[in-house]
Amino acid sequence: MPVTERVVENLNHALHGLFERDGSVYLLGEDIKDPYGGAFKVTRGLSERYGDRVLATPLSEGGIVGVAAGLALTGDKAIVEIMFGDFIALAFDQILNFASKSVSMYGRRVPLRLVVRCPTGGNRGYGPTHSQSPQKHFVGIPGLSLYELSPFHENDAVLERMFRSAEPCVLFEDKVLYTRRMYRDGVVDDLFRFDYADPDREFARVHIGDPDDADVVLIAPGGLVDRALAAMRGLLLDQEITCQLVVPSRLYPFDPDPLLPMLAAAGRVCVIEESTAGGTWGSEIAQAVHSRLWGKLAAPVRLVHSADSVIPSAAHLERDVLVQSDTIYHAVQEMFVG
Amino acid sequence: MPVTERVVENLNHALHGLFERDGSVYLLGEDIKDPYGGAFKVTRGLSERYGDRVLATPLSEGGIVGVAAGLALTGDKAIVEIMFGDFIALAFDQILNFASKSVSMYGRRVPLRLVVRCPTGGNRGYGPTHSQSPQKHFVGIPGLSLYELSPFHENDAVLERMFRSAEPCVLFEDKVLYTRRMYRDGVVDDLFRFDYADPDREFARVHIGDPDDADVVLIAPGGLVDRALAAMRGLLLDQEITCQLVVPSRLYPFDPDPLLPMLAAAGRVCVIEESTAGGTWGSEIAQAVHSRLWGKLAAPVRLVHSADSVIPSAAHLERDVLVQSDTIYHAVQEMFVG
Amino acid sequence: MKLDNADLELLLLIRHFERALLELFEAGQLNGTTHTCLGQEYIPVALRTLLAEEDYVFSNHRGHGHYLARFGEPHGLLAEIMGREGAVCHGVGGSQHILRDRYLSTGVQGESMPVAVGAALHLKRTGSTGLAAVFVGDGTWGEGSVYEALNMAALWQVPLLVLVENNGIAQSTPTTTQLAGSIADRAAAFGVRHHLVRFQDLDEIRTVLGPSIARVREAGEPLVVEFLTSRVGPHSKGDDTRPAEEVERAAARDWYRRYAAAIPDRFGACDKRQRELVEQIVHEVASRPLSTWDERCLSPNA
Amino acid sequence: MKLDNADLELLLLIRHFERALLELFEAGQLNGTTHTCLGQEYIPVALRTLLAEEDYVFSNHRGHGHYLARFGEPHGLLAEIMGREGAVCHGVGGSQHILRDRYLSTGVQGESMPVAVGAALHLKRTGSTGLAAVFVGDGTWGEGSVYEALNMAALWQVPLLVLVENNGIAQSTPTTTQLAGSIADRAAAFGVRHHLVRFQDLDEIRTVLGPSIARVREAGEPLVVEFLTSRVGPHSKGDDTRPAEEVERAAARDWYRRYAAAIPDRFGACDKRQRELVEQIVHEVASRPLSTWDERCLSPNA
Ligand SMILES: Cc1ncc(C[n+]2csc(CCOP(=O)(O)OP(=O)(O)O)c2C)c(N)n1
Ligand SMILES: Cc1ncc(C[n+]2csc(CCOP(=O)(O)OP(=O)(O)O)c2C)c(N)n1
Ligand SMILES: [Mg+2]
Ligand SMILES: [Mg+2]
Repeated sequence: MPVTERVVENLNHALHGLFERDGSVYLLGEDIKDPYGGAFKVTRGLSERYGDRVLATPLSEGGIVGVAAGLALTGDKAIVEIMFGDFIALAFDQILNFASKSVSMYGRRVPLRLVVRCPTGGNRGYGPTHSQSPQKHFVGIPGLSLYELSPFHENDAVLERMFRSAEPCVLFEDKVLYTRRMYRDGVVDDLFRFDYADPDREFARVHIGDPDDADVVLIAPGGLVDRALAAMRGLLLDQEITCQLVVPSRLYPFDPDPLLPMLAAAGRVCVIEESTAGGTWGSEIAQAVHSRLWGKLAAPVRLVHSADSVIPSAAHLERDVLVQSDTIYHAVQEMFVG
Repeated sequence: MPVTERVVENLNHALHGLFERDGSVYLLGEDIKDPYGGAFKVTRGLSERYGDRVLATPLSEGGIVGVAAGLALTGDKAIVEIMFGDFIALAFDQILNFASKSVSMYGRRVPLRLVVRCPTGGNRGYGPTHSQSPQKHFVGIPGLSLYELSPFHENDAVLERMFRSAEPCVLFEDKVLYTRRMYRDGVVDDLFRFDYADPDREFARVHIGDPDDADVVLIAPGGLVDRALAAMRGLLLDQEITCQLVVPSRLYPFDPDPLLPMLAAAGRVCVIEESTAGGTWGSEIAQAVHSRLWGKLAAPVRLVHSADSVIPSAAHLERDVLVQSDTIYHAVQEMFVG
Repeated sequence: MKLDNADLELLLLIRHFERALLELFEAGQLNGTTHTCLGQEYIPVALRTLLAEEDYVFSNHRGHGHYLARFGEPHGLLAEIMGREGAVCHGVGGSQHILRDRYLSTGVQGESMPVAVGAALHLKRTGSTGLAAVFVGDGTWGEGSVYEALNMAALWQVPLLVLVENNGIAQSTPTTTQLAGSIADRAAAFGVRHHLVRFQDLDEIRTVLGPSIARVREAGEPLVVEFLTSRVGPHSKGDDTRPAEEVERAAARDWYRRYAAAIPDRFGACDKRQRELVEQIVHEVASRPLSTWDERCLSPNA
Repeated sequence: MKLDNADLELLLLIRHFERALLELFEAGQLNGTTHTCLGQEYIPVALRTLLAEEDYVFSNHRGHGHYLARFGEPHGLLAEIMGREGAVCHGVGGSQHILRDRYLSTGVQGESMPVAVGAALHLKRTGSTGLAAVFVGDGTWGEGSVYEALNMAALWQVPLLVLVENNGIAQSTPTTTQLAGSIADRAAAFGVRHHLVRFQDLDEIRTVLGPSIARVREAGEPLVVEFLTSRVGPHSKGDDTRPAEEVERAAARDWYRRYAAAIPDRFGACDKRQRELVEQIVHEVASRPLSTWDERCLSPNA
């Protein structure tokens, strides 16, 4: 296997490409300028090349999203980096009550090309206010779409798609993914292969051998891919349970229709996410699947998520709270026992 | 039937009682002082009697919740009125990242007696930024409990319970409920009676005749009671469908266990809420019910909510977007056709 | 008294428009809420000649006067408030959520300040001489977003014009109990220029503000203009809990009374004309069919 | 040179504590992140004698010095950062989320300002002479919550003491590009008193601030104290992208160098003692078992 680029590089290149092609793109965020290049180095090199469209801002998460929405209102395209996804809470009003609403509350569609980038997730010891997965709080906002970074989805296409929609989008980026490598050419590793379940490449699908033959289908956003793969490997080798993994690029709205034949064939579905318990994205997916495949599933859709807890700083405590590959392993295993 | 007090009076009296009994209670909010008494008159008379503990604040929703959390940290009890629930978005960070987290992120339980009151809902022509039902965005925050005003639940007991939990709570108050009357003595109207499904009176239960004999169980928070009752009446008289209605006082966490026998007996469950579509509270309830009653339901849990849309100002447009009694009627009717 | 006819007509158009709304509410013919600008009409009228078509204008809950001064056209706004055909936002936005060309209002106080900074940034980067004007009340200075926006506007030197209608009250709360220090000092805190306008004379306002606003355009220097004004009517409808003396004190400052006394004949004729015009418009708009909206606004997620 | 021994010991305890953390990180023995207060240690040390036990102290991400100056006890803090038994918050909070008695820190900038106003309000209403002190950096003045809090503190005249550690930078962003105007003017905007402290001498600081802080307690008048200081180390670890000259300029202001030169013997002895003390503590704490936390923190919803 040739060594592919890291996910953070893929995203960085996509941003460079976008700035290069389109003079109306702006980027705003804290500490995003060179040489610092952002807390996670996603924006490296942009300010040097496109300085007048890359604005290092004060600490003002709400204000920055507002400014970006203002740019978008004038027809520009605006990207905001929220340094840690947890701080998007400070911009909740601007996202819910201004940007998303403006798309439709004036009685006609108003284009608003705004992407809020949000590094999320834990397992890095950053502690309770720097480790959350806030996706679930943004599900079901009319006019707002949610995407998640994935090692299967090329970021230039994802950015392109978000702007094409002409509505505000949040791109959640699991921090653990940045240093991972993109998957290319249908190969995941010695065991697993991947393709896409649909022509638009919305759903990446990881399988072993025949994609239509799995005991259970796992649905997980990009940040969970590593952990899901490790669990799948174990389940296959130790338990002879064949899993198929589906990774969507867009979390919301989520149209399960292209997946229904696979899900029905397997009869077992497990939705995995890092969010702590309660009102999760997974319960939204589960409801869609239950109502569409009523009578065709062998078991209720199983949700796997982190514990109902804040996320501790100490590694040994954090590990227990957050979804790990063994959490997934045991949850899937249980589906075949109960 | 004797005329009972209005819901707004019940809440106002509960607040008066609380201030009277407990010198450590504070109330903060915009325009809550007499003679204005708050945008919806819930706080009438409090500032005159307890002036030094009733603070009319500047327009600073985030700041007010922060101040209240500070009071709570010192051992006081603090209530915040957010003038329109939509503006709670401005306090999202304080609620998610400070108040709720402080309960557990210091490694031990820290008591934090804070209630954020939040008038919600539409059908009053206030328009897109003054009519929302933001409950769903707050589901699944560790350390935060969600309650909803109801004509079946005495507000002094509800306030008492929230403070007893020693953790932050949001009390959602559907604006249309304020002028309605409390139900007492087991009587709803000429047709319906009510009791409680559990000794703690967490779940009010409206039925006709035998509480254990219903074709379908509706679960709805307090704000939907009127609409649900109208639908139930029509379904009974026109369609001979017997509905039972369950109204929880606490929306989250939601423990469905006391309800399971009823739900299993009916075999059909419908969850109703005013929230617009996507990631709703109902999908959380549905997931709990599906996994506990797998194989025992005749149909998937049916969710009824408002359209996937902003909430228009004009009455005729607003009506179409929001859940009405006929929305409920048709949804339940469909459960018996499909 | 020097008073342009067009200005007088506009002033009285707004006045009668607002009065008509309160009457319609009282008659139960409107639902929802509304915030009239009674007593404050002269502010957008004075600014009318100082703002250009290329300017973005961000209005707030109390925006009918801002709208009418910009577009001079009441039918679409009234239809919006009444949910009738021809509504500028199809009845979806209603009184406080309006978008037309470069004019936008919304109902969450303070939210528009950073948005206006974004629009101003765009204008600056595209070499336009336009500016982004944003109307806020005194009470809105309680919101943190105002300061986040002022800071960025000052740091980036964008053409932001903050128009403060300081009417001494926020809903029911006197400014003295919700605003510490002063708006002048709050502008100064960010190195932003500030102008206090105590008078209501249109010419005087224009003369004083003209050069300052020109500098916003030319140098991209943000500016805060604070109008000391009076809310002659209720906050929204029937919710005026101010003591009678205070309401009377506000009314005593009303331009309407002063002009009626100063130029009785011209004023009386124009007043009558505009009152009748508004009556006609109400009549006409009320008879229109209900508005319909763009289907693509339902399920707006693309 | 006048320098109390207890002060010197505390200064050097903090210095070596912070250095040890950076070393532990480099050695891969710590995970997560940390923000050391290298260069700024003198601020909490100077304030030590001005703050009382009844005072609430709200700290921020750069809080180890604040903690050590208040409690003088490094074991619990180090155990917290290392996730070991005896951790003051059982390892859950880590470096930037600490609660002990009336001391609290958290990791979202600006969030604590209104919270501190709440604590100050409580003190005022209960007739205490305590105050609520809140540490914020210069960069944190970008957040709207700071202004919402200042406004309420000034309106209600509560004993709020804002301690600004203005080190000229926020993470990688120079203050000049993230803060328009000045902190002095921002306090003035709300009618709040402001003190600028340019010097690092502990006695001088105490002499100058003593009466001002007393007034916070006695009259319940909020106060902003701004320390012009220098961040001698990186923002967190290994992320210092400042030009070498600038880092050197910061280092030149370091009290550590100045004291070493001014009182070499006393300093050298104390320095060695504290370095060894910290080494011992690191050794001892590192050998403790891992921390455990209160079960009731899982599923915290009551
Ligand atoms: C964020 C937010 N909080 C509260 C409100 C409710 N509200 C609408 S207008 C108003 C008072 C505003 O006062 P001011 O800014 O002085 O404007 P004025 O009404 O006096 O013109 C309030 C509290 C709101 N719309 N938005
Ligand atoms: C709301 C919020 N935004 C961003 C951050 C990330 N962050 C942590 S410290 C910091 C810089 C703070 O600068 P300053 O207030 O000057 O304090 P200093 O680090 O210089 O002590 C940033 C951006 C944060 N913790 N909280
Ligand atoms: Mg006002
Ligand atoms: Mg700093």
